[in-house]
Amino acid sequence: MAVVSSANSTVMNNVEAVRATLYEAMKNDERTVILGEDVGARGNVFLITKDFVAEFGERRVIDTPIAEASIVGIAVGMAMEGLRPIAEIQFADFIYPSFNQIVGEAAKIRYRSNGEYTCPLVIRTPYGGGVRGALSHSVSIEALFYHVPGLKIVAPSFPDDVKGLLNAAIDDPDPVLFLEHKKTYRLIKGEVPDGHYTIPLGKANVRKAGTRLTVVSYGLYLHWALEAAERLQEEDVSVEVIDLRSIRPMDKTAILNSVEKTRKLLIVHEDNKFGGIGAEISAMVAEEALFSLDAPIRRLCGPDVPSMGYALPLEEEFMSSPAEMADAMRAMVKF
Amino acid sequence: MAVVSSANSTVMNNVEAVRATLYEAMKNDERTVILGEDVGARGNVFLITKDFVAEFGERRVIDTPIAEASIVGIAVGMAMEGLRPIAEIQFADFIYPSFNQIVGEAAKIRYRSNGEYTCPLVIRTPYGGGVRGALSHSVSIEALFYHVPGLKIVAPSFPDDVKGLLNAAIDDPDPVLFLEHKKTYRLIKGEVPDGHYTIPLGKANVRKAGTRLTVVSYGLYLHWALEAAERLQEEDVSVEVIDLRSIRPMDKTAILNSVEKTRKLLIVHEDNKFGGIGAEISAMVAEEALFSLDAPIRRLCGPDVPSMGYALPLEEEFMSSPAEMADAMRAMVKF
Amino acid sequence: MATTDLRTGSLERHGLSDEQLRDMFRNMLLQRQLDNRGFQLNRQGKVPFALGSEGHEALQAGAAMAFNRGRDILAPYYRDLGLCLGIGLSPFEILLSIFARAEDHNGGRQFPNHYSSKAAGLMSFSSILAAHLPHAVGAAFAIAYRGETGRAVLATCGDGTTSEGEWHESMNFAAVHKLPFVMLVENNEWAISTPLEKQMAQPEIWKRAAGYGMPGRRFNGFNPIETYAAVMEAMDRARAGEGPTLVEGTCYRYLAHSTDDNDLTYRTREAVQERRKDDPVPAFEAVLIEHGIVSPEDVAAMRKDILRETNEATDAAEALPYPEPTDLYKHVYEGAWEPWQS
Amino acid sequence: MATTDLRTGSLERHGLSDEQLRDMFRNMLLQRQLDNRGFQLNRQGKVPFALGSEGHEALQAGAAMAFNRGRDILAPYYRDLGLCLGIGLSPFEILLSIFARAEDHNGGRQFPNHYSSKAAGLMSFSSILAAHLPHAVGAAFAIAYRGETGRAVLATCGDGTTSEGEWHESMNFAAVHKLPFVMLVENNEWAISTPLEKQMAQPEIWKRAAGYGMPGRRFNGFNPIETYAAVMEAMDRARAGEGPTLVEGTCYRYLAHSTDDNDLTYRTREAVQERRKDDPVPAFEAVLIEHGIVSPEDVAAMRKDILRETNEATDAAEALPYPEPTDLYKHVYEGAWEPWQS
Ligand SMILES: Cc1ncc(C[n+]2csc(CCOP(=O)(O)OP(=O)(O)O)c2C)c(N)n1
Ligand SMILES: Cc1ncc(C[n+]2csc(CCOP(=O)(O)OP(=O)(O)O)c2C)c(N)n1
Ligand SMILES: [Mg+2]
Ligand SMILES: [Mg+2]
Repeated sequence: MAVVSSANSTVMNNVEAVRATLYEAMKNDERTVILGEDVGARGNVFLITKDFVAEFGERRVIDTPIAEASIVGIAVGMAMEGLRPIAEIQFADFIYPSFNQIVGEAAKIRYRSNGEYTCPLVIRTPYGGGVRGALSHSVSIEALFYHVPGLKIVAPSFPDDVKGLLNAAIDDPDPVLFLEHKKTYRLIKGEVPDGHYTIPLGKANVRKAGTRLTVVSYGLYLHWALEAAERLQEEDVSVEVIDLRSIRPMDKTAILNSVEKTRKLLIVHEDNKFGGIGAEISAMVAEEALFSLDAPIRRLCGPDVPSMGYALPLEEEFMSSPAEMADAMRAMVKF
Repeated sequence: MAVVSSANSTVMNNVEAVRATLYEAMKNDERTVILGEDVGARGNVFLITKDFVAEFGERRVIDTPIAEASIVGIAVGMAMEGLRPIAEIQFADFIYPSFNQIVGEAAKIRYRSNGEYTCPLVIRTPYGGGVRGALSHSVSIEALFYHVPGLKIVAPSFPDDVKGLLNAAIDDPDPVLFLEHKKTYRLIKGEVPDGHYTIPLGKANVRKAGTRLTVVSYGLYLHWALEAAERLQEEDVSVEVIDLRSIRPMDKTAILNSVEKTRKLLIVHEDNKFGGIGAEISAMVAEEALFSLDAPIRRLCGPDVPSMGYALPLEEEFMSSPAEMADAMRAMVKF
Repeated sequence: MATTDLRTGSLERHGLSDEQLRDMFRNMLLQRQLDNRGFQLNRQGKVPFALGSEGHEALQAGAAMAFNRGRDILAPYYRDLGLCLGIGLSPFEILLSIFARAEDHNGGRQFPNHYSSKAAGLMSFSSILAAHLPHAVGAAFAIAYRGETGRAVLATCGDGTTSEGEWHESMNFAAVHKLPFVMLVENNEWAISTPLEKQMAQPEIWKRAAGYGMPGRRFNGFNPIETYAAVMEAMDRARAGEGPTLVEGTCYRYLAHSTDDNDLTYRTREAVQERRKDDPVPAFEAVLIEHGIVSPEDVAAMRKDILRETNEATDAAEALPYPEPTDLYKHVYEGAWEPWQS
Repeated sequence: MATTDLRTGSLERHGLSDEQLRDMFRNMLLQRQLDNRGFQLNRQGKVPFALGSEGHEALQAGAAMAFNRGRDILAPYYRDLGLCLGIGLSPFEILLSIFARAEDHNGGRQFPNHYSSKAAGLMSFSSILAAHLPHAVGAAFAIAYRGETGRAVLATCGDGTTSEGEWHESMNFAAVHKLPFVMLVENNEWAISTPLEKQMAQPEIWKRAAGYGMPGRRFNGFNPIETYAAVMEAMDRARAGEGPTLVEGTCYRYLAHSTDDNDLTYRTREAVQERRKDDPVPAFEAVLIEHGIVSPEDVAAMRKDILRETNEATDAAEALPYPEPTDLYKHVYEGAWEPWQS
């Protein structure tokens, strides 16, 4: 999938992959600006833009006031007038005040002006739990936005995808919400091809091929699902694991192809179940491949509570685990 | 279902039912206040609170500044401190700026304070299309909120349900988003029992019993679905039509019971398809009643575009019709 | 600053030529005619919605004169018919919007009055109040970022819209970055049915400027020349890289909010009539005649010409087709990928 | 207003008794001790997060003294340890929050420092900046609505938080309705790494008050007595039904934003050291000693007592259990219906 312009690659974690990609974008295109809270001298709270301000200056790396509606809204205006802004929301939990600008404005600018104006904007934000982030630094937000036509949503899990998809998001002529699972920031390392490449938005990736069950996931849980699938492999049970990567557009074809083959589908995500991404995946399959199914479609998701808690048991109870996922896979295979 | 305290009833349209219910709530409980844009002298843009300010005074019927985040946020504070606010968002399209207060705050107050604080708040708003409302006065918003634990969402279609569910929402100790389809405001009339009664949140209603297909809908489309089902009845095809009424909590039992009987499910809603309410309904059934199905689950929904348009063809193309619904029903029954 | 007094007829031109004065006046007449046309078409059942700007004519004609076509950017709101005419939109474009024809800049997707034109430097906006103000600030940032001096962004909104959080955030960011941005508030004392005193405790909006660290001033928006002078001064500051200004023009909304509103539910006919005494259109006409800038015959000719132009634009626009039903599916994203196609 | 000058040692009491002065000072010492304890526990690996208020002690001790327990309502933010202690929270309650124990008011759900106590009149708040301000205004409305004079709502936030739209909307609504509401801004010159000049062009936040039509004033937040006087005056206005006030206390954030922050990435140790010269804790101690309100021995005893109290609270809280895993499912809604149960 990846178009590699150099044979070499470098091992990076997800933070480094975001950072390296942003750095290249700033180097390559004068129209690129980064704006958000503490992205300047502090270099972002995860050090993603560390030293950027020294190199690119305060005009291009903008420490904004604490005002999310206008962080996005001003980026929209920049994009409408020819810049290529990359806006950051410090934690996904703080994206709510900018909902109007994302859903009511950015996603509709091309549409409402009949194509006269466009909004090539990337909004990056760290999301997800398992980091003792308590009630307000743990949330998954993808399902609050995936219903919105005009918006694209990406949630990569591996460093090579981070780079290829972030490049694609930056190049994209429409607004893209780029979700980075913060627990994977330093945890997940991998080879990242050198040089510029993009991975098309809307394409899933079969990270592990298999025959008995299709598992669709993304984010931190994708890694856990892969771990669980490896365990089942050791038990000689072959499970296919699809890394969704893009949430909107969603790669229906990849999912349907896999389900036609395995005849069973398990969807795994950290976000709450009711109305989550899994609902659409399941509905899509129930609509187009119902009679290919040998078992009910199952969703293993976060419980339907407002948030995990700060106290360890409240976080652990919320989060699933590779073991729980392996059990769910075994049950489905046995069905 | 309705607990009727008087044998009498009155014919009303949906606007009148909202108005009468709000009026009673204001009469019966001094803690009730209504706040929103133009709810005072103007009596709301649909005249729902006409003459209220004369009777109840400006302290209880509050013309707010144009500032939706604080309309909801101030109502949250009122609710935390013992009042029973009913906040209005003039059109559902303008609820976006208050997303933070609804999703980040209202829905989490009980949870985050471990039950110490509560937020008994009703947010009413007119939604939906077919009224030449163009890009910014036509939107359906239920799917942007139904993923949120801590929030309840109601979308009644008939005047008797409007009253019973609005009473229940007002009595409810938690925040309720109360959605009124504006095209049904004057179009839909019906008997409304006199006196105070409530209809429990979370209970669907079989508006037409049938055997060959289950149709689940709500809002304007529920009426069209009923019309379509009547046409099929004339063709001697018996279709069951469920009025969802509450979106969260959702009446899983009613849907599953019906599907077990009819073995086919069609979901019909005006809102966009991808990630809409139909996704969860379908996924729920695919998870719990897959082998009861004799046909793929179908969703007949709004197209995945940002909005209908002002120009008539752009509105008509977006909206479905009883005829299209009847066709979909016939196709499912034949399957 | 010496000012034209529309009551006494004194005239301070602020450098405006006879031709510019006539242009402003013509704009005002044209606004009224086009407003009228929208309401007429609505009464005839030809269009479902109309919204007029009566009372804002002078303010908008004056402000438009301070706009440099081909350089400046305008981020207006729905009551800015005259401003949009003044920066170059044609009556035909207005009628396309009223009739929601396929050729309309928005392809008939938005309500009328939601003008948009990239060619004219007119930024697309939605009905969501104040949401366009961060866009205007972002555009001002882009201008400054590219070092394009001599350009500025003129953003407008009503008095009621200043209550929105996004108004505040926009003002603050523009001030921090000293952007080429002018915030013009058209204070017509009403937000639909909500009078100013329920919108804010302190009714002089321009006084908020000090809190943000930018200059603020108020002017009589019934006077197009005073308006021009105030807005021009602010635009010139912005164009020179000296930062943003808040300007507040006082005016009045003579009509109901729109065809969906009945203003007699919240104000009396008499109260409105009282304010009609200050109606800027006849007042400015009188001043121009008194100073020999137009003759009564000129005015009559202008009116005739405007009516003809409006009629022609109406006929031309009406004759054009609606968008196709399938146009609904266009421009969701660039290019071929669209989810409902799969 | 005559003011205590912490440099020269002059003392204007503003009616505060010796006991009240000692209480304020004790609060300041206790704040520091509890701050310290949080960081200690973090370094020991016992808790994953701590956030301190050093530099805010005087401001918060003074403001708390203007709060009427059992009547007023406090809507604070996460840096308000001293304010929350001052209105009645115990060190044990603070430690419950630090340890996220089941008995914590939030049941261990929120980060530490997100205090909540209905009994103390302390409104629950989240980490989302400014989101609590409309709640405070709504509570003030409820008070006024019920005609409860003699009660007011004290809301606080940092300098950076004044940039949020919800700050603006809250100020405006409070002013329109003349609510019993006091907005206390704790201006410590930083918002994590963002200095004041990037947050706003005009650094005197109190000056925004005029734009909203309410009084505003600024005071030296390193001086607890001046703080008390300013906040008390505002609270008394509010309690008397005379409407809201914006008060801004200047102070400084001596520590990094939290244990997750390293402030040496954006400011120098020397710059902070320079500001330590004004540290309100030793300064107030010196004044109190000079005026014979406490002796050095008293202070030593206080410190000892506070350490003992803190140790006891630490041990008591640490010994208590975490919430149960299944507590995750409680209090989503009232009563039995919860979707995951079906
Ligand atoms: C966010 C939002 N809230 C509410 C509305 C509904 N609305 C449309 S116009 C209007 C009044 C605006 O008043 P003002 O800003 O003073 O402008 P004017 O109409 O007086 O020119 C309102 C409340 C809206 N369009 N957007
Ligand atoms: C809506 C929102 N945006 C961003 C953050 C992240 N954040 C937490 S504290 C903080 C700085 C706040 O600064 P200030 O208001 O001055 O308070 P201080 O910490 O200085 O006391 C930021 C940006 C947040 N919690 N909420
Ligand atoms: Mg107005
Ligand atoms: Mg600060």
